[in-house]
Amino acid sequence: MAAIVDYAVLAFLAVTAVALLHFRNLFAVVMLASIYSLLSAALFVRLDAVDVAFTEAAVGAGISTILMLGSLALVGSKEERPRHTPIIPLLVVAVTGAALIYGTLDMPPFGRADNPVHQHVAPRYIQETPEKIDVPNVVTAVLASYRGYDTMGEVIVIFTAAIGVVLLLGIRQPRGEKESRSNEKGPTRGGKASE
Amino acid sequence: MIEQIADGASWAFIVTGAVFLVIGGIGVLRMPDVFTRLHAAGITDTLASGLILVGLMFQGGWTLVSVKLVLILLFLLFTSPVSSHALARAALHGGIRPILADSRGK
Amino acid sequence: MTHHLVLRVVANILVGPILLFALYVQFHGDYGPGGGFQAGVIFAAAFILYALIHGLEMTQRVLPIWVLKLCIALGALLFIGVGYACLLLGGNFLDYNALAHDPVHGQHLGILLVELGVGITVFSVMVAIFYAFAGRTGTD
Amino acid sequence: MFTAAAAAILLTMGLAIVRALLGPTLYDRILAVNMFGTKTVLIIAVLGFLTGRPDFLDIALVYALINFIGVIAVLKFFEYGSLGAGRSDSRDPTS
Repeated sequence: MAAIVDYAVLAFLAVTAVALLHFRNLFAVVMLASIYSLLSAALFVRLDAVDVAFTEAAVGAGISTILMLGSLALVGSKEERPRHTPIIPLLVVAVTGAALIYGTLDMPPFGRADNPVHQHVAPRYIQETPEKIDVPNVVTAVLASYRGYDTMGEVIVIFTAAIGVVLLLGIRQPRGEKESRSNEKGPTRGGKASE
Repeated sequence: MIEQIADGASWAFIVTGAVFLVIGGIGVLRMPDVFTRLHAAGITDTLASGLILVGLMFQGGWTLVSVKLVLILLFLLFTSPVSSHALARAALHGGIRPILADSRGK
Repeated sequence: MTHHLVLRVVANILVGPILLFALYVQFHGDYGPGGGFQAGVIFAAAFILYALIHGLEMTQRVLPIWVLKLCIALGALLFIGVGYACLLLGGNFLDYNALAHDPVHGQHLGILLVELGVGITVFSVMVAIFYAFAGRTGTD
Repeated sequence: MFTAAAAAILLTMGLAIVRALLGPTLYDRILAVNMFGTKTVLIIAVLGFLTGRPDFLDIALVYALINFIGVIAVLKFFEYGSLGAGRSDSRDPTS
């Protein structure tokens, strides 16, 4: 039965992805993207990647939907028709995709215990964690301790993202713009940015 | 003995919930306008979800799992009617009028 | 959205539990799924819910911008500071064994502090980006 | 039993996706996404029991909370055209 759940969720994912490409109304795209991340989180739960599913739940379905809506309010929700024909990009994507699928043919069967992935550092982490770190959740031990440098890099990346956004857009205090509000009543819909 | 009762109860709850889920899903597809579809979606959000979660609670027993299930149920009971309500209000505010009995017969 | 009475009441009820749940995720990350990143996002989600209902202005009274800017740097500094603390206590950079007399305790302390740093940064960054986007909309 | 529940949830998810794709108005899509969110909460809860490890309900709990916030954000976007509008610039709802 669990396999049927996998197939069903994967089929839904495919349908949603095609629909995402199809729609020109960006608002519908945001809604479908929200569905997409809900589905992929369900898939991560099936793959036992609980922490990843957790992140996807919190970030993909919640915050990123909100932030995308925030940017839609700035740029409007109509997608322009592309000026170029999509033939060449389609060709590139198709060739790359075919190559990737061809690559998976040589991969060892999914989930077998003697796969190369499970031979490298994973056994050491799993065996050492209970005695050296004594944290029940091995993922936390790997992220925060064994791979502390990587996590530090991630924090710096997030930090840089915030600096970039604050520098580019700036955080404004709504109270500080009383005078600008007096000549412009209320919020404008769709938010056409004045050049 | 007590296990059989719990199993039976959770079967009953889950199957009833599943039936309501499917009914609601069909309703969302078949109903004529947003407001009636909201009605159908509301069934799946509260009644069916509640029944299934209660059915799972019988399987969980007196453990942390059941506590979390109760929390999920509570949150769902709080949030989904509210978002249905807000959605209906926003739809009405956005200029969509419900299809009424006299407007259908032309 | 303050004129939505039902919405406002329920959102006011929910903000507290969401914050509490974020703290649970933060400090329970050693035992179950979750950790600093997820907790930061959930914590930010509570503030975003508040901002959606009560407006940006009220939210910035609760969580002023200068606090936010401080927090963005504070989280990253806490992480790197733990690394330097390890260095000063005689270990390698981010080698938590040096933090306490018992290596296992040191690891616990290190993971706790580092996750806290991640949580603070992620939380403040998410809210800052939301402030930047939402504050710009409608007045330009 | 869990199989039956999972099948019903998946079927309902499929119907909700169809509604999200068809949905003539944007409100239909929001409705479908909202419904889809609660169904995801359910399927994660049921999947935990189906695989015999019901310890991961935290994720379902997060979903129940986050989904609500997402829907509120969408509705606010529609009603005000911005996410940061507050008390002072609310439009008259009765007009």
